[in-house]
Amino acid sequence: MMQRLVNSKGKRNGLVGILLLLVLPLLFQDQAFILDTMILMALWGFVACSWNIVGGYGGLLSLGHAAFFGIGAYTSTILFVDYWVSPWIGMIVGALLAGLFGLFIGIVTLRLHGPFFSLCTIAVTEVLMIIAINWQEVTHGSAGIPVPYRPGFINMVFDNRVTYFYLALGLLAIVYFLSLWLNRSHFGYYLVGLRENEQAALALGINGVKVRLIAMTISSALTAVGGTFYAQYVGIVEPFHEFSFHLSAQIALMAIIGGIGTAGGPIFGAILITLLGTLLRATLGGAHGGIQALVYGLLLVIVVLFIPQGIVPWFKQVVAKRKKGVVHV
Amino acid sequence: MLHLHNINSFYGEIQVLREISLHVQRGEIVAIVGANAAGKSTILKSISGTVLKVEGKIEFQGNDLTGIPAHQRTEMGLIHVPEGRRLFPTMTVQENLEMGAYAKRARLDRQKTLDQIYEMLPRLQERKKQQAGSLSGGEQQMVAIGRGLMAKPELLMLDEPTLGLAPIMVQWVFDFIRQIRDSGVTILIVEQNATKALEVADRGYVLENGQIVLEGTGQELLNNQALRKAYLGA
Amino acid sequence: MFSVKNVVKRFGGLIAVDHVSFEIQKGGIFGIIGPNGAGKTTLFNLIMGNLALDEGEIRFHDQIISGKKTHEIAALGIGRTFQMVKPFGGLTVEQNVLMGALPKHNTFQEARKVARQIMDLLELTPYQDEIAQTLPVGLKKKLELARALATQPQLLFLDEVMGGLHPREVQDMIEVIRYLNREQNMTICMIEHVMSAVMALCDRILVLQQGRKLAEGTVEEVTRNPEVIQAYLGGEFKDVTLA
Amino acid sequence: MDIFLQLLISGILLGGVYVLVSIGLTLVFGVMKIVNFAHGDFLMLGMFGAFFLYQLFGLNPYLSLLIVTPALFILGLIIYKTIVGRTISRPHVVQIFSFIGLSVAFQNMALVLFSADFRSINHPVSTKVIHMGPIHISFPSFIAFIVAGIITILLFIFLYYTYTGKAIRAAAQDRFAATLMGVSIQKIYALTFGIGIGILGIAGSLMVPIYSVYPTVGEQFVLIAFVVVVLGGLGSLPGAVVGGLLIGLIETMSSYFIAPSMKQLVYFCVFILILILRPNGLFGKEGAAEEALE
Amino acid sequence: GCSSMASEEDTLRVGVAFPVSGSLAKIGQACTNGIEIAKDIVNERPHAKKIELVKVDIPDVTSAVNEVNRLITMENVKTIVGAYGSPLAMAASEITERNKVILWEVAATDPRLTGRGYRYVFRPNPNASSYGPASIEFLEKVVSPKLGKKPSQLRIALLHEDGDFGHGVSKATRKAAQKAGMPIIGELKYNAKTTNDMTSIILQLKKWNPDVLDVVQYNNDAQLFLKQAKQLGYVPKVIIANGAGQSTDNFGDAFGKDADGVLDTSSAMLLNTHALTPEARQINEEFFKRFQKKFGKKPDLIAKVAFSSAYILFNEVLQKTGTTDPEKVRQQALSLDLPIGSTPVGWGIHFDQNGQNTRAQMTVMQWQNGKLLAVYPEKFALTKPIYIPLPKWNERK
Ligand SMILES: Nc1ncnc2c1ncn2[C@@H]1O[C@H](COP(=O)(O)OP(=O)(O)OP(=O)(O)O)[C@@H](O)[C@H]1O
Ligand SMILES: Nc1ncnc2c1ncn2[C@@H]1O[C@H](COP(=O)(O)OP(=O)(O)OP(=O)(O)O)[C@@H](O)[C@H]1O
Ligand SMILES: CC(C)C[C@H](N)C(=O)O
Ligand SMILES: [Mg+2]
Ligand SMILES: [Mg+2]
Repeated sequence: MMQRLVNSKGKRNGLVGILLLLVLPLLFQDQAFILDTMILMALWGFVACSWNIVGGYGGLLSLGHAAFFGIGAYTSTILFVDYWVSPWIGMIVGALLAGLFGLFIGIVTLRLHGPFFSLCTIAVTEVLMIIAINWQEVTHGSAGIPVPYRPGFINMVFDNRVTYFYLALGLLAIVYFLSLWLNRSHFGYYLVGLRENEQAALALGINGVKVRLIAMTISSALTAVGGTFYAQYVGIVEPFHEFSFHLSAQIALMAIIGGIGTAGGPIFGAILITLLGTLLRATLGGAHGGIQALVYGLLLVIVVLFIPQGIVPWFKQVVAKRKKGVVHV
Repeated sequence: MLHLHNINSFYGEIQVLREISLHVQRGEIVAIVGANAAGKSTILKSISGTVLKVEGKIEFQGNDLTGIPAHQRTEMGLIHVPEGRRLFPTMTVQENLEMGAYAKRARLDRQKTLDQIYEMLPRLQERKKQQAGSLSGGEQQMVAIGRGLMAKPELLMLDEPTLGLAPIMVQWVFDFIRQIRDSGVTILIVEQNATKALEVADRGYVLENGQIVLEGTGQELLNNQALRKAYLGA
Repeated sequence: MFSVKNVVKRFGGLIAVDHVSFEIQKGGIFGIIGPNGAGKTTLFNLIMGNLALDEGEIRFHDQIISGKKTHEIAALGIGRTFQMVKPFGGLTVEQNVLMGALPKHNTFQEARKVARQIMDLLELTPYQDEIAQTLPVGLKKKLELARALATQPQLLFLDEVMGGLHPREVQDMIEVIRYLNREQNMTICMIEHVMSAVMALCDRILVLQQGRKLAEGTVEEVTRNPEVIQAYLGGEFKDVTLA
Repeated sequence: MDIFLQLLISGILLGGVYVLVSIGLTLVFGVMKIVNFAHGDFLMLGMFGAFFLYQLFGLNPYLSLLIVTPALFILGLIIYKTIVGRTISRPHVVQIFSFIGLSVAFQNMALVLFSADFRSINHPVSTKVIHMGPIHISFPSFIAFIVAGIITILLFIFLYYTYTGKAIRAAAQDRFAATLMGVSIQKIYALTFGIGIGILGIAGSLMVPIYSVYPTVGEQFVLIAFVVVVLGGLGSLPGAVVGGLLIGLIETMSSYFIAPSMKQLVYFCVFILILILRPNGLFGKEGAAEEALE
Repeated sequence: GCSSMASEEDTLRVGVAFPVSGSLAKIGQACTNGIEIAKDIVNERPHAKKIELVKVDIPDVTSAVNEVNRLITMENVKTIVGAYGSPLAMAASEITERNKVILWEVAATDPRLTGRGYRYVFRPNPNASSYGPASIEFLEKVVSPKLGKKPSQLRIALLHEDGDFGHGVSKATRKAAQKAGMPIIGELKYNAKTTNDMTSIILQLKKWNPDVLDVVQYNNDAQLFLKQAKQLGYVPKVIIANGAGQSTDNFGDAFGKDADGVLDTSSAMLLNTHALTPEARQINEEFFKRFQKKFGKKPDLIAKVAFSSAYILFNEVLQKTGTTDPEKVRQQALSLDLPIGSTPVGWGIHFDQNGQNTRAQMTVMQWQNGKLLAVYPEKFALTKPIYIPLPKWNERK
């Protein structure tokens, strides 16, 4: 994994990109499907960037971010449906809860690395799923909770898709600039240092525990915000999706395909994966069930085989026409 | 027995060796010395076939090695004892030695060779059941060389065999290298401990930035003023 | 300035460090030698808090540091290098050194300045954009030292930094260490098998064998000690020193 | 008391199934340091193989393993050559996702070819029982358990007492050094992957009398296999055995004494607890995780 | 879009949204197949307005939202048949409602779907709370006399998977049992996707020793349960299932005669067609014939239910309105008043203001000789229930 300093070019690219994206939806005002796809791209981009803080910069391959996503989705929805608390507040409460939970998981998994860490995060997510299914008084059990359709800013329910898009875009911008900051901040460097060699980083006086826990907390809290948005957007939360391994894997996959540990990578990954999924479903979904997903799976393998370092680093390489030979013997 | 003709070696697109030509005669001890990052290890890796891209021709006992994968070169008696010992840490000393005789040419005689090695290195016999990873650095080096010998090498290539060893062990290693040569094995050695290496070597090459800048008998090189200044710090 | 008292470390049945005590004076260069497996590296790991000690006590400036976390000890101004080098493999040489400088500096600018100086000192500047894991052993060792220096420690522990350097480079390194000691007032403790370096630099030497202290004294005292010669230096010791 | 005994036996037998599913996974991990997230889907293919051999040719599933096992072994070799072998020196994360892609592809291939039906063989052996006093021992589970034991022992003998086995272990510990010994890493890895997948052919054949087969059946077992393998210590054969039996027991016991819907909660909590205490699993050696990240 | 107005005159474009991949694919595929047949039957009639199906795959909630949006905005579809899987249906209904598009639900059973006063959601099918009362009624009217026990002496244990369906059904069952004065002596739930062994469940049931075991199970778990029950020599006097796992052909295939005696409350599979209106009877026959021909296998219950409900939409609604315009479709649907027996599954059709069919008739069926035959209510029964009480495993021939 290569950690390149992103210069102000990253910031400029980001700003230009966001400006472009600001006008784009105006072209598709009444194309709900296109807007919808764009919203999903922005949302997944946001979540993948949030994951990237721990999984990319921190090198801790979490396969349990659905847990935080689910906490966010559930918290705001429960507060909204059962207590009439605005999802805006619910979003913050969810983020706080998920942050705390992330902190807790961080403490629990402090000594775990590699697959041990990954598996532990999966296990934690499964535990939450079981709780969400069985703690019916609070979570409404396996049936999930529909979010009532009452459009209004306070309810974070909008009758037009464009608003959702701008909201998702705003979130995405925040996490993108946070990632840019990581590239040039002490904290970001420490995180990467711990990823590359924990013992060496400690010997330099870097407080590994603190850095790791802060990263877990931030990443979890942000992911939860994505969860709230998602719940408000699709209109239902349910345990089998919100706390699923599939969701966790999808989040990580987007970041990896895009190029982990880079600021823009996860966004490109989210765009690619969303586009791929949507297009395949749109073109092949009507045919015999499964063809579409079969092609999706094969494409995934092919992408991984041919662009293993992720799209963004690969693109940089191709552009720069310069390869650093890293040989693993 | 070994001839390198104009070898260029690359890691990815970075060229590390440039136009290297050298040869080793049967029965010789040849030393390669040079600065850090000069490419000494890369020469050995090129010969054993473990560098990704090598241009030029390497001949071993009259065979062109181009296109022959690393594991088959071992089969030809071309044995590389790598930098840093690289033992199989959770296998026992004996298992490590046995792995040395994995190549078919050595496999049949494995018991006999093993006995010989235990005779030469009684310390290993004492510890044959111990996990290799738990040995001290010096003992590990013994296993590494022993493992190389198990393959019945025609040519034994040693990469920095004294790195990190106590002075007393350094002495032992050089003595042992002579002993091996006397038993009929040709030796190509890469060493930072240039003085020592050139003392035992029949001939030597000096490497700088991936190119050979000097060659001669061990004694010639030791007496070479430029070399003394550049490398021996005298 | 720094003292180790009756330190013990066991690994299962093996006593890797067995009631070792010594002191390092401010401004000195302290050497630790001993056969392979004597417990030298383990001792460093105990000092830096990488391993928990079983008995004993370690002090730095009259403060007990045993029991503290590694990063806390480092923050007190103690640096170290690893024998088995541990570069930040995916980062460039410059980023590696910068990482060492960051904890002590509030801005990247300052940290980068320090990193540059150190890379110049160790002649690493030509390699500054290389990815660390592709460096050969020798350069990795230098990088290891550069990164430790970037933390600007008062007390620096070096674990075999001369290994893998050829004689001329050893001499350069000796100069560097001398410079650090004299000009930068750094107190140094070094594990080394390259006796020429030990003899040129150290004012006091500790000899370990099988976890125990075998001898301690000046270079003269130690190299004349028959037990040390027998266990460590070997008969042809004179030759070795030439290297 | 009878109930407890029955639970104990059933738990151990269930554990046997888990062991069967897990050994290949731990072998592949231990040697190649890769985490095969498509493991469950190879199992699915094995089960379908045995199912169709029975359905179409009336072949007894215990005989069909003679066909399914080599078939999966060969499939393993092919997948190794085309995909896995190419990602072997890539970072950990990259490998995981090539496997996840493979998993999606396999599941949906099965869906397209075999439809989403849930199929069971209707053969007397599937409900056969051995009576031991008041205890009922499911015959197919018993066979699965015995075979799991045999495979583990054979694999152990293979790894520790044959030259090829030793070469596999050597390659596991130091790929570069093994090459220098004359070991062809690609061959050894292909063989290991083939064996790891081939064992699923045995597992699939033995499980077809017990479980129904459908395209996503792998998901039902793969997570458990991971839990078992990580719990035992990645790459450890004895670990997989102990881990499998442990999870089987915890599952039946907690299902009875706490609640069936809570059993997963219990074993995941036990799993997390064990990892907190032993970050490398029960039999894991230190640094196993770091190795995996190479 | 406005180009559709002209073409809508000659073809009626209907969206079909089901999960045809992923873990819900079994039922999603069955539904899609059933709907195909309904389309074929209607389209082949002379003078019929042609129905065109636009099929999409919605394996999860995200794709449900996305694809339904596509159907509406890109494909200009105004009426959608879907969606199975309650969360999918709930999410899809959000989108259809906002866009004033019809969602004609032919599989999902969550009562909340038609409980929110949405204008454009119609469910010709029963909801989850219809199963329980029907099962209890059967126990009361048929089982309890056969066992020679008063209803208040019938000891019932509930066993269900812990998903939405299992939960919803057993909640209603519990309520109905209480009303009928039948004691529920215990309830066990488990996760269908992660349960690989039923020993502990069976031992628990053995201990409770209920007269009636009321189950809600999916496929693999239903099969595992019965297998292990046999191995452990467990059999209650009555096993009554509620749709899903015991309703699929796979269950019969897996067990053959071992399935005999298992009861299943659901919409009717094989029933006495004399209880149907002549038209329904003819459609019923045509369905079986065409399905076998088109897909090369027998339909299962779920395919038949989806067929029946889609047929109502195509034939009774769209052919009458001549357009898929949601307002007109809604008016026509609300005006339907078909008596019990007018659909191939035996239901009548009459929607309440929430779009829930109030005449979704339940039947109790029983596996007999590898077939799922209606045994109750008598009007629909093809045969008499057998094996009450169920014989011990070793007493079967
Ligand atoms: N795996 C690799 N990938 C990329 N570059 C490499 C790799 N290994 C070595 N290099 C580069 O090749 C050059 C020569 O390395 P080599 O290991 O041959 O040096 P050496 O002379 O053996 O040095 P040392 O004495 O330090 O061992 C170095 O510049 C190094 O950066
Ligand atoms: N983590 C550990 N677990 C078990 N044994 C260990 C561990 N670390 C070191 N040892 C053992 O402790 C002893 C001392 O090792 P140490 O690395 O300190 O030696 P050293 O003096 O640095 O040797 P060298 O000069 O070869 O580097 C050795 O026998 C070693 O095998
Ligand atoms: C068609 C029904 C029997 C199935 C039910 N709709 C379910 O959710 O499983
Ligand atoms: Mg070298
Ligand atoms: Mg050491």
